[in-house]
Amino acid sequence: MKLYIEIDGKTRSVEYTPGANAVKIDGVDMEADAQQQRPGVLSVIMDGRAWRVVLEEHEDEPALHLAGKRIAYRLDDPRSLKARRAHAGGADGPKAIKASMPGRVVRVVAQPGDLVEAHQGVVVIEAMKMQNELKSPKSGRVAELRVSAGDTVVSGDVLAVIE
Amino acid sequence: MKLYIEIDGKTRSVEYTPGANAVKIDGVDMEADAQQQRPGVLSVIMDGRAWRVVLEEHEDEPALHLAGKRIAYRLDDPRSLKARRAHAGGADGPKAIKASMPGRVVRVVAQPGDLVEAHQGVVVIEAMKMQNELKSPKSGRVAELRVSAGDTVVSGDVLAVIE
Amino acid sequence: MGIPFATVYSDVDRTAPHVLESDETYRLGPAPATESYLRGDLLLDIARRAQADAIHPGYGFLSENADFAEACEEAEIKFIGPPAAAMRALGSKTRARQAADKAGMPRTPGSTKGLASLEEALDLAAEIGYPVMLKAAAGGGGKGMRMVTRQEDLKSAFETAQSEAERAFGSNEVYLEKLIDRPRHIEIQVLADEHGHCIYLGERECSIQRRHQKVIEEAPSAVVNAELRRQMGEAAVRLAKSAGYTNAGTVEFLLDDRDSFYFLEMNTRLQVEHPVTELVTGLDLVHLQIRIAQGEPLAIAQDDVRLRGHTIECRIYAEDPDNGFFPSPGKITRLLQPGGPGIREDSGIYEGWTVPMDYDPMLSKLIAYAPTREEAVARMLRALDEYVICGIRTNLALFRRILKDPDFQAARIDTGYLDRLLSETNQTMPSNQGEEQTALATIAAAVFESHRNAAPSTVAQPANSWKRNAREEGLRR
Amino acid sequence: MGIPFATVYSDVDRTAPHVLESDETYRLGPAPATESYLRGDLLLDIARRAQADAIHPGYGFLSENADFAEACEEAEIKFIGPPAAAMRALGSKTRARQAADKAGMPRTPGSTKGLASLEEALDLAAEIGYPVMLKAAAGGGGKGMRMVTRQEDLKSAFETAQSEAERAFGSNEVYLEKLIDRPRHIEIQVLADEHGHCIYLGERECSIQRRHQKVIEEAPSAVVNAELRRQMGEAAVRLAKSAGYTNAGTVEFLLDDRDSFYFLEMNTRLQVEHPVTELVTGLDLVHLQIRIAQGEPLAIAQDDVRLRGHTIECRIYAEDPDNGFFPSPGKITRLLQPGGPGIREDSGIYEGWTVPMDYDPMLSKLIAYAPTREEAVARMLRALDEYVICGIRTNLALFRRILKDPDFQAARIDTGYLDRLLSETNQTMPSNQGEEQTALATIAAAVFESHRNAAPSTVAQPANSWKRNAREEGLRR
Repeated sequence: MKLYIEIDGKTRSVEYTPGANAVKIDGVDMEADAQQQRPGVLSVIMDGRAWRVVLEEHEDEPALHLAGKRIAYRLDDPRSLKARRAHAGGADGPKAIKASMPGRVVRVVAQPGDLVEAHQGVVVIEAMKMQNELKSPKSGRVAELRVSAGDTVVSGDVLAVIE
Repeated sequence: MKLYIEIDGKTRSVEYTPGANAVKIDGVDMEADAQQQRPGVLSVIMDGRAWRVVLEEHEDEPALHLAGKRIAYRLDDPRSLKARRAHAGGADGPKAIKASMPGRVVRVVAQPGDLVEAHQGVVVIEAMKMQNELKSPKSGRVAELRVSAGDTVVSGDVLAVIE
Repeated sequence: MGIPFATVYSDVDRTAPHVLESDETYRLGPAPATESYLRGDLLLDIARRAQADAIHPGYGFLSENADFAEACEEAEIKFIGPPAAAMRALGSKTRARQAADKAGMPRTPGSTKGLASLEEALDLAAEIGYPVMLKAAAGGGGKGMRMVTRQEDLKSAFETAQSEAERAFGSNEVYLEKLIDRPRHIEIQVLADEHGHCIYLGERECSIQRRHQKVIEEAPSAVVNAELRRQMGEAAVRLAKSAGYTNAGTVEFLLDDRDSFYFLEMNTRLQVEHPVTELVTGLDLVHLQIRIAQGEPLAIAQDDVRLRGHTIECRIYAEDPDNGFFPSPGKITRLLQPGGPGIREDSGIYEGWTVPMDYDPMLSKLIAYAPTREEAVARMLRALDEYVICGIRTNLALFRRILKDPDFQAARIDTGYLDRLLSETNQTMPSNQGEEQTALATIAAAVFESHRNAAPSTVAQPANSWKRNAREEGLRR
Repeated sequence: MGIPFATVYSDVDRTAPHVLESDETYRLGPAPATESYLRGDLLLDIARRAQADAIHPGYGFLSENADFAEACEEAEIKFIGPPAAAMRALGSKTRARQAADKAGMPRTPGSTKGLASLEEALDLAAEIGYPVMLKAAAGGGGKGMRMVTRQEDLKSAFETAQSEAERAFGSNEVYLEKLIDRPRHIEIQVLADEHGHCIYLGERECSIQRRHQKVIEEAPSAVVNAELRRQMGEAAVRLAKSAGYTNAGTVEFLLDDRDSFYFLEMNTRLQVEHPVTELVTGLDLVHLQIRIAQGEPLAIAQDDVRLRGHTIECRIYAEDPDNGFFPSPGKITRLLQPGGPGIREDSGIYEGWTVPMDYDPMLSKLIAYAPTREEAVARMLRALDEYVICGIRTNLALFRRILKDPDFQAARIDTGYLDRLLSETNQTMPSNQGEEQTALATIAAAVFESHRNAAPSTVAQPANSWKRNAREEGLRR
């Protein structure tokens, strides 16, 4: 099975055969023995050293916990046109501002039609008695504003769209 | 919702409305507040005292863990003809001897056609270096013997049928 | 202790563990604390219905509320804590500073009453010398607090501190004290019975703080020797005795780099970090609180208190260190908790639990005990490595960073340590380790993704989990 | 201790925690211990490849194997344990009894060599008086052991014991000793460095046994006072010194009801129950073992060893007390583990883990520590109440029964206690409690069954799990 995994902005190809102790990364052979301890938990032996790798499932951005670090990754499926397109169109198309945590909207700073700079605050959310300003991912115009003060949002909700 | 629950050989009717704090057992009103703490774990308050009740799922005989005791129960569904029949036919029909744990068959004591007494040993299973004799549930004749010495069995496997 | 006890719960606590562990349980009210846990009248009603002899106030909510302690006294239900009068005498920081003077214990130079005017502030600051701290008398949590390094800044700082204090505590009383340079936060646990005996149970080092919130606590402190411990302990006991204090309490000090200590304030209740004292003294503080409240004389004398070993406690929070420590509520999708020798965890979290957004996001107190500080650090690091929480962000990585820091390991810490550490760029790992780990992560991701695509049945329970049992085969003896 | 270490694993242990915790790891061989963990030659090969300075043998498999210790010595790799010669001197029970005589320590009356003939057995039994015990010199686990109460039974018992011993241990050497009536099993932990210093770390009470297997261990023993502890400890130290013993070891005694103690045997390794000694002494035995093996002199003198508090350990097994304690392998379908003050658990089990059928079914060591025995019992009972294991049967209920038994609580125990308790009918609960619990169970079953029929989404994460956080709101300080 050949997969494309993106970590830290760099995509590598991995050829992995379940059960075998050898994998290829970008065509280079590596010896690694990966065994599942229980669902979501791997024990991987590489160069005589064992590592525990724990999977954090997430729709958009799954992550691995490895040696105390959290490493986000993305599966690039070259067969999937949609994935390629979404990936390619990244910087230019409209960008959504999503709630990074559940909370309540306490303030909407920008209005629809406003021009905003990258990293300029658009919506303020409160959770656990602390406030967090959600910022525009790019310079552009506020095309949509989907929430108003007092709304409750859950993680992943689209709050605004910048185009 | 009205259910029939059998515990210790006695069947009681329970009328339970999710969300309400009142239930009826055999038509008698009782005040009990049952809240799920997480799947399979209830916190039940009755007479000002809270109890934790944990569900042990099992195909044939689910059980509850309550105050350090394990209490097996059975759901009697009066609408299910099959359940009624299985229940009613209990004592007289053919009875299976099932493996109560995974292990290896080390010895078969009775042969097909043999007459056996209730509680007479039929098959011996070994697990964790200890041997356990599985006994006939009733007096009768060994109608079927489905295993022989050396076989590996898993929990619930039918080893023999006594008729 | 065999004493039957009743608990109370708000609606959101209906299924909490404390409800299940009690002999009787009573609904107190709806979720908001102002309608439940802060309602002393409802608590007393329930105490009467339950025919309770005493109330243990825990360590939040009403535990430092003198009015509630008084209401219990009037209702002839024993409040397990100090008398209302002692709580009042030590409640405001200025009154506590007066009490410290009366008890002849050192405190920072400065005022012992609220400042009447800017002129008084300017005169006093000139007398004790800059830098100085302005503090709210009713304060806590860093509110109404301002550092002033130059005379020309005092006016604006004084006004800001006053208005902040007014807003936060309903009192604009502000006092002034000399700033101690890079102090350690050292606190003394005291225990006093109702027959005039008072002892101290050693110190806790709580210098690792962020925004005046404790993050790591230790006992004993690496810099407190037997003589300093005796001096600080005896000062704390004098203060408690002078105020007629009984039951458990904590006297907080600042310690400067010349081993001079200064009274900071007193906490008139059991504290979150009391387990570190329990582990090094071998005592059960809650049981001792109850015995004291029953009127028993202390069964232990000062000489019976012996410290043994070293304890470190990490407060694990659902917060995102990469995002300004913003709270990170949400569902815990996977949880691997540590265990083994010397590791104790006080928490109620589990896989599938949703950390709510409405409350303080403390998840767990992870505690390591070992014969020496060095070994306790090693045990804590191992436990932190084993600990994985998925689905929410936590400050676990922060603890790994602190416990690996050479300054922390050498106990070169003070209350500004953590802010300084956080302002530094996190050291990157050696680059070849980075490459190895990226390769590992790439492989692991590929394995997980191919499992995900496979039918569930192929992701079977591996036979290999027989592990531990194999190693212990033949050990039954 | 900062020492890098390598581990080994058999194929079934590939994903075991110890593999993950090590700096390097090596495959030893297939699952059967005879092809992996008992293969000293393979272990030494790996030790050489890993350039190891020392090997810690754990507490099973080769840890008591003198040949392996010797092979390590020859390979100039330090075996972390006693020298091979000391292991041999104390390995057989008869040779150990000779060593005890040499060290001038009390042992049960009887032979110190294998019985040459039935006549010798008859003469000796007549001399010391019935009842007597026949025991295999190479024995363990109750095999080759027979109690004889009358002369006429000796012949058949002697023959059976010999043939059992031959089959189990490959040696038919059998000796005879006087039976001690209702003895306690008390063992002394010793620690000896390579410079002639040897100390004892107090005793463990291991009288709660079933079929000669320890079930509960405690420290200290409720009946051993300071003077008796000193006598037993000094006797144990004499034995260790006389045999040139170094590193950690345990000297087992029987104690009769007149406080006379008799040497039983010596365990020349660390034991499963060593945590109870660690908790009451505050020492880390594995670290001390390594320091000794490094050639360091003991840093603690006998006077530095102080016992504090009380510890109880329960060995939790996957076995069915209602079915003759037959092993109960299978999948753990639901697991609720206890925690909190004074509770420690050493286990590697988790929800979804399948307890295998091929190995000893020990699941966990549950350990309670408290200032007093009474409080330790109370903490253990609370922990046992919180502990739920579904899917397999366990002996948890047995521990609840023991810890609630007035005789256990009063420490009226001996090695026959548990068998007597098990032969009694379990007391039924008061009948109205039974009715209440049946009603509760009926309601709970109905709620679970209605959940089961409902769509999964209605069995939602309840908001009420906010619990603990609500209680701790405002405590951040």
